[in-house]
Amino acid sequence: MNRIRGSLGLLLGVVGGALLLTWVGADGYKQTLVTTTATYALVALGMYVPYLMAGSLSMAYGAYAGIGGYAVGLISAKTGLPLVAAWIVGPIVAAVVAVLLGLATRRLSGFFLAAVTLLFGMAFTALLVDAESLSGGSGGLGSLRKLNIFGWQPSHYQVVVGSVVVVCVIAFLLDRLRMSPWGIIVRTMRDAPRAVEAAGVRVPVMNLVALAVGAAIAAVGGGLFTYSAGSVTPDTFTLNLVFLAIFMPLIGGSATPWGAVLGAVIAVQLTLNFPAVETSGTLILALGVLVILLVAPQGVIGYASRLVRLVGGRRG
Amino acid sequence: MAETLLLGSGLTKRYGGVTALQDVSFTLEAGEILGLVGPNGAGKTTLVDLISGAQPATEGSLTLRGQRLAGPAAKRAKAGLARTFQYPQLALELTVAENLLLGRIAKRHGTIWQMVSGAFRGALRPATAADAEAVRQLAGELGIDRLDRPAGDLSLGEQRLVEVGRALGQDPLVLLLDEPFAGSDAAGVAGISEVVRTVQRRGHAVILVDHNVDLVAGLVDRILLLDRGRAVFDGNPRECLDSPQMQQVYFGVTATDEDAEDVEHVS
Amino acid sequence: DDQKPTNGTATGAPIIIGLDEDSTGSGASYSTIAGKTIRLAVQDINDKGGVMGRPLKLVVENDESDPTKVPAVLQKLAGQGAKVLLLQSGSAAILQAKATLTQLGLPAIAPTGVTATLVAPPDHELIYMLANTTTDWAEVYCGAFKAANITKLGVLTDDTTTIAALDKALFAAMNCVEIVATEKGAGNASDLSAQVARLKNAKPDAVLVTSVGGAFEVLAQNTLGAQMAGTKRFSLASIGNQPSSWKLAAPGALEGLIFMGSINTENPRTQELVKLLQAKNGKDYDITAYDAQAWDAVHLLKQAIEKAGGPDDPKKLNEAIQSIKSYPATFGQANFTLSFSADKHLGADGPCGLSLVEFGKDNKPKGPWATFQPPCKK
Amino acid sequence: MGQLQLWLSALEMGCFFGLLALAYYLVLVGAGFFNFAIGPYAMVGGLCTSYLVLYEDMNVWAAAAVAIVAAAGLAVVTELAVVRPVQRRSGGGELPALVAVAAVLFTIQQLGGYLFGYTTLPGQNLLTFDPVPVGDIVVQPATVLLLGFTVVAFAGLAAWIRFTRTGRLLRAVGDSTHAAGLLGLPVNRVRLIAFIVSGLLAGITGLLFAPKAGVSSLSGLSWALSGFLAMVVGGTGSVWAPLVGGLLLGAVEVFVPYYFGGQSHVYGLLFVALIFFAFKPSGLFVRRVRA
Amino acid sequence: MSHELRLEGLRVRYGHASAVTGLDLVAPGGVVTALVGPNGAGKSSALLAAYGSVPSTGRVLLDGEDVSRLKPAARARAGIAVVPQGRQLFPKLNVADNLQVMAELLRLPRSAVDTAIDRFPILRTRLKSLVGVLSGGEQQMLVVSRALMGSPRVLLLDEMMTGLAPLVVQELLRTVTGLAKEGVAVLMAEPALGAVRGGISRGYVLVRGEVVAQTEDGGRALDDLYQGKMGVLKTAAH
Ligand SMILES: Nc1ncnc2c1ncn2[C@@H]1O[C@H](COP(=O)(O)OP(=O)(O)OP(=O)(O)O)[C@@H](O)[C@H]1O
Ligand SMILES: Nc1ncnc2c1ncn2[C@@H]1O[C@H](COP(=O)(O)OP(=O)(O)OP(=O)(O)O)[C@@H](O)[C@H]1O
Ligand SMILES: CC(C)C[C@H](N)C(=O)O
Ligand SMILES: [Mg+2]
Ligand SMILES: [Mg+2]
Repeated sequence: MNRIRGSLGLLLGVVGGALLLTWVGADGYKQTLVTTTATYALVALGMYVPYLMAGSLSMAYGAYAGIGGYAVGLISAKTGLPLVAAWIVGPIVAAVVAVLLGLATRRLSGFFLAAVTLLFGMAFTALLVDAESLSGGSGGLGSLRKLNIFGWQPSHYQVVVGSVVVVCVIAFLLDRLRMSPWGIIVRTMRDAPRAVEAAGVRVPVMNLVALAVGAAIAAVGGGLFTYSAGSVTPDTFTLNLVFLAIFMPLIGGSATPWGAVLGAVIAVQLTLNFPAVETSGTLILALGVLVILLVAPQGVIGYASRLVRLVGGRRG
Repeated sequence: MAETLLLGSGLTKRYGGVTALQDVSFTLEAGEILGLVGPNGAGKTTLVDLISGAQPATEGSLTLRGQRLAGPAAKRAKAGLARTFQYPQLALELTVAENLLLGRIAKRHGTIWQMVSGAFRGALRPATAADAEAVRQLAGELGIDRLDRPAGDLSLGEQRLVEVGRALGQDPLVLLLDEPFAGSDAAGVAGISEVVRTVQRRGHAVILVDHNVDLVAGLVDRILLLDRGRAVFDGNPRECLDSPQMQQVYFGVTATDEDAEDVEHVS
Repeated sequence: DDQKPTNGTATGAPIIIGLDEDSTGSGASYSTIAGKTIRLAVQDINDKGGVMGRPLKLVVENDESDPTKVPAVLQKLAGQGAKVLLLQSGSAAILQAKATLTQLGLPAIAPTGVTATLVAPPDHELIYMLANTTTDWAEVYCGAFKAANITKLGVLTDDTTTIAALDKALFAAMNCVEIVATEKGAGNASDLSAQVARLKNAKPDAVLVTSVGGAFEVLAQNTLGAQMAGTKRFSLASIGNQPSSWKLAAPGALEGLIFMGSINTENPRTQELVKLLQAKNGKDYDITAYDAQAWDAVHLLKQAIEKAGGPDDPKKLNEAIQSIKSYPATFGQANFTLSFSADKHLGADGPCGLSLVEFGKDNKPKGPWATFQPPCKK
Repeated sequence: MGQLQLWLSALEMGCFFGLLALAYYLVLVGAGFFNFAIGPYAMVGGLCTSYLVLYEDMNVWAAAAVAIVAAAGLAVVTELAVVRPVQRRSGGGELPALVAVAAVLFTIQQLGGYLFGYTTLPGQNLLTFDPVPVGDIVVQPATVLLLGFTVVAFAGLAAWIRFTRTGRLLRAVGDSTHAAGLLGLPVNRVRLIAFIVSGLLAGITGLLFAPKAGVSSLSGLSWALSGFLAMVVGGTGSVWAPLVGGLLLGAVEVFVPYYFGGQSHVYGLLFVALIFFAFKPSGLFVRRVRA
Repeated sequence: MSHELRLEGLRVRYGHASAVTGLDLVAPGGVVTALVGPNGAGKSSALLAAYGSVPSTGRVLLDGEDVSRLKPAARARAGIAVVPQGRQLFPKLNVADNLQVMAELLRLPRSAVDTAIDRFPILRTRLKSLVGVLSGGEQQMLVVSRALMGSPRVLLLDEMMTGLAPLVVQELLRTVTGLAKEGVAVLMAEPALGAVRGGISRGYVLVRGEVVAQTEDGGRALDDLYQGKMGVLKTAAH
């Protein structure tokens, strides 16, 4: 249909991003909403690969985002490297940690995996507090240097634009990855692991790769948040974020990574920008999730595309 | 003489107290089609599982082209084995085309390096025309249409056909088919038979499990008859059909026949 | 929100104060105590003519103690015109707020904060706390331990990040005792018998519980009371500030426990506040340091705004806060004051804001501990 | 005191975890579904009782009855208004329903806070009698009650699941909802029963455990996670699996900190879990079938 | 007495896709009626609709009485029994419990389970085994004995012989024809007649959800008809 696979998603994503950026303008609050959305989206996109494609639910994604965040903090505070290096080092370290944890849990699947990775996430927070000489302890790391990319110092607004671009690029690439041979293998692992194994792909190893790819993406998000918020603490990325990341793809629509992005937009609107959030952003989000799942079980994107099909009058 | 492709010796599988397979040995030569026949519960699927690596053997060993065949299923698949399952194992949410493609693309992702680089390659260049063409051809051979529908929308017989296609897509040295004809219509039977012959023409081999003995006998070069976990006959299909073992354990023409007659009157 | 303060007798354009309050998250159980009194203080000021004739107006947002929401919440408050902020949330959230304050350039007070990290670098230029911090506490505890002949201390602590920070500062300054055991339990633990058994094995002269309070604190005291009945017990301030948690204690479990109180009923300003609070919240209302600190935070802002000649220049406002000296506090002893400067972001002037209070049989604070009280320098 | 006290604590925690895990198990067996809202049901059982007793001056038994009914009611609502329609609308996929239940978890917690306040309330004792001396320690009435209830609940529900018609139906429906529906087994009714019983069980468990360390609206999530861990450790192969899993988890939670101290309640738990699952990747009790 | 199953204007749709489009069919007692058709023709859909476990429109008449409104459980109790395609068993229940569940649905006494087990001697030896560990054929035997519990008036057999060894097939075929002779209405769906051809008296050819041919002249005639139709379709398609 479309010559470049996934270009429809990209087109809509870019249009959406551009509209968002116009809406934001110079308003600091709205800019922060965008960076928070981008962070959430990246963590959800990271989880998308193992969780919605491969069907393994790892709850350690708070830790991976944390690694990305601490990479920014540490490179700023302890090294002379340009800060952008954090977005290379962080994702790599996160991927390595994901592989190590994945090796330790390689025989686990489903909720068994969820349980152990949950404990890992908690232990990681404790470790950040304990490893004071490295992590700054409970106070975390702050006073970050400014980004300097070959002499160009992006303004705050440019960082906001950049984060939208990064999200769109990653969502676009993941969308293509989903449809690619690699994606087919990973998605088959979810329902028919025996078939994948019988076809010649080691399911546990492929799972590790999926977890690592996801961890790297989540780390990009962690780094982004840390940079725009200006600091990172052991409690910055916790179970809360993991639950959000579990919600988001289903709100948006789990059939495509863009659903995770749309889900992040909706989650941020509901928890932060809803007129009644003083009562409880969590409550509003939870109710929002329930309503969406009841009304649009395929998420907002699924609902929209059904509407489009209905209006288009095409019948299956 | 044709080369010996697969060699199994002393294969045994026990589950707690149940012995599903007891000291079974066999050879499979290049270009050969071996029929695996036997009553229900004889251990046919178990043997397929042991060969393909879906289950570890309790005892016994396998060699493929003289190399020891062991380890997880994926490793054996890389060595050239492909199989279908008695009950189809498809990703029901993926399309028929994607399910078919799996067999073809899996071998490109066999090593860790390929899995990692595959992720990057996949993001940059998700589809190739060659893959699409191969799938279309495979589907054409088997008479599978509706390639864009989720596999879950297919009837069971159609699903089984897709599974055979997926296994063939692996271009295996040894293709293991576990009851591929069960529930197939005439077109499906023809398609699957053609698959079997294709593999043979490539000089590769097939192990075919099925209860449709007429079909099996017409296709295979040799039959291995299993009964209660043991190999009780191994030889030419015609001879097998006429053998007393076959008559006894499989068609039950002896004393048991009378019993069966009785059953009819009672019920 | 029926609690929303009205303009009272003040007229003119309202001066907007942003309140970041955790009203539904993990910090809600204590945040909301202070939050209520902040509203009361604002109302009181407005009723008395406001600040420079203008009413104070609170804008409130809820961060649910989730650090990832903090930047947006603070930006939102700023966007609603807040000129200065009150941070009344979990300390993880307040820690995360520091960098955003720097970005916004707005000064802020964390009324009930006690962790020194909150006002330590980085990004500490715009944030202030009122109460004595852990360094002062260390001094007071040391005096107490000396007076009670305690040389070996066992510590029971929760595993929250807040307390980790607090412990660090507290124990670094407390070299008057030997700490023979430090046991940690999960912040949401339901059982601490293992930790207490280890403490008992270490045979300390006394046990100090450091926790954010709530269920953990009471569980610790219950377990200690049952398993180490003879050992003297000390605690931080939280247990005194959370009257609702006293009911959680087993009968008599708190008896003899000594905590770092900040409320001294001889302080005339405290008496005033008690009257107001009881008028508002009912006769049985137990005043806590949280109430007093919330009250003072609003009044400090009032002073600062007046000193700065208006709320609109954040730099001036920050300098005005730093110029406040000897503000008579509503907590602590009668002569206890708060002062600030460029490098003093902790208001408390000396340990007079503190007093060691002992619990009685009825699981309620009985009064000052007879054995030792912090010396009150004039 | 000494070891005896620790064993008692381990037993008490173990029973609590085990009961929560049993509530999970019931829904898992009867509906093939992980109901994370178990923790919040238990929280409502405890918190609602305390609230009614403390602020509405209700008799403790009446309050307990109301709370337990409320917990069971929430379970019914979860099934009827959330899980069932979401599963139906999403074509039986398990993920949407799971996510929906996670949303239910947060909703109940937040509503709990709204209705009953955000502070921790003391648990209420259903019975007051003198603590029972055992060796050199005393066992509190609340503990006695919890242990007794554990025995009764497990024995009763084990017999129910194993031997009764409904129990067999429960196992069948959870095993293959598809086959059950196809044959015409009363799938909806059976699932509802599973939810109700697990709601009742969770509610009672919450209120019996609350005296130990109080209960707050946020207890729901941590209890949900504890019960989940116990369930996963035990595995799904037997009705007793949740109890064994719970007791094991209780022992780990008490003895790991006792022997290793420090942060071992976090690191130790992870470490023990990694070792345990390396050997038992599907928990202690498994029913293995061919794919 | 002789029973009868009659389907009138039966339609089954999955979403927008039609699987059965207006099926009219009679399965009288006394003989075995076959429903043949290629894979995906809609045989399973038709049988499941007759049992009530997929939504359908049209009428299902059991001995002249309209049962279309009844739920599957009620139809089962009214005497409609089904061998569904594809192992619709409870893998983590043992053999005895799998049968017991059905016995309870049909409100049969415990002895019914015993009778059902004795139909296949293998099953008795595996009474306490989890069904999920049985071989494919052993599972199919269980599905069949479950369907034959009680005294059904109508048997809906969807590829009943799948995975069964010839010996078992012949024996089962005798059983089924025997039941038919006693008046049970038997409707047997198969994609290819093969081994069961001999037991069939009459039948319908179903293609794409529609009956394209029918015969009363026995299995062989039906097979010829079926193959003829498929041949026609094939040439038409090319
Ligand atoms: N995990 C297991 N536990 C116990 N028994 C088992 C297990 N797996 C297989 N069996 C038994 O081993 C025997 C052989 O099974 P297998 O599936 O190999 O038979 P088969 O020849 O394929 O039969 P069919 O023709 O019915 O498919 C059967 O009796 C089966 O019940
Ligand atoms: N759950 C479903 N969702 C969508 N389409 C379905 C579904 N089940 C069956 N179909 C479609 O309905 C048609 C009829 O399917 P059905 O299973 O009734 O065929 P069948 O004649 O029994 O085939 P087989 O011989 O392969 O069992 C097929 O085209 C199939 O693809
Ligand atoms: C019963 C077993 C023979 C079925 C096996 N899981 C398969 O699909 O091949
Ligand atoms: Mg088999
Ligand atoms: Mg069918």
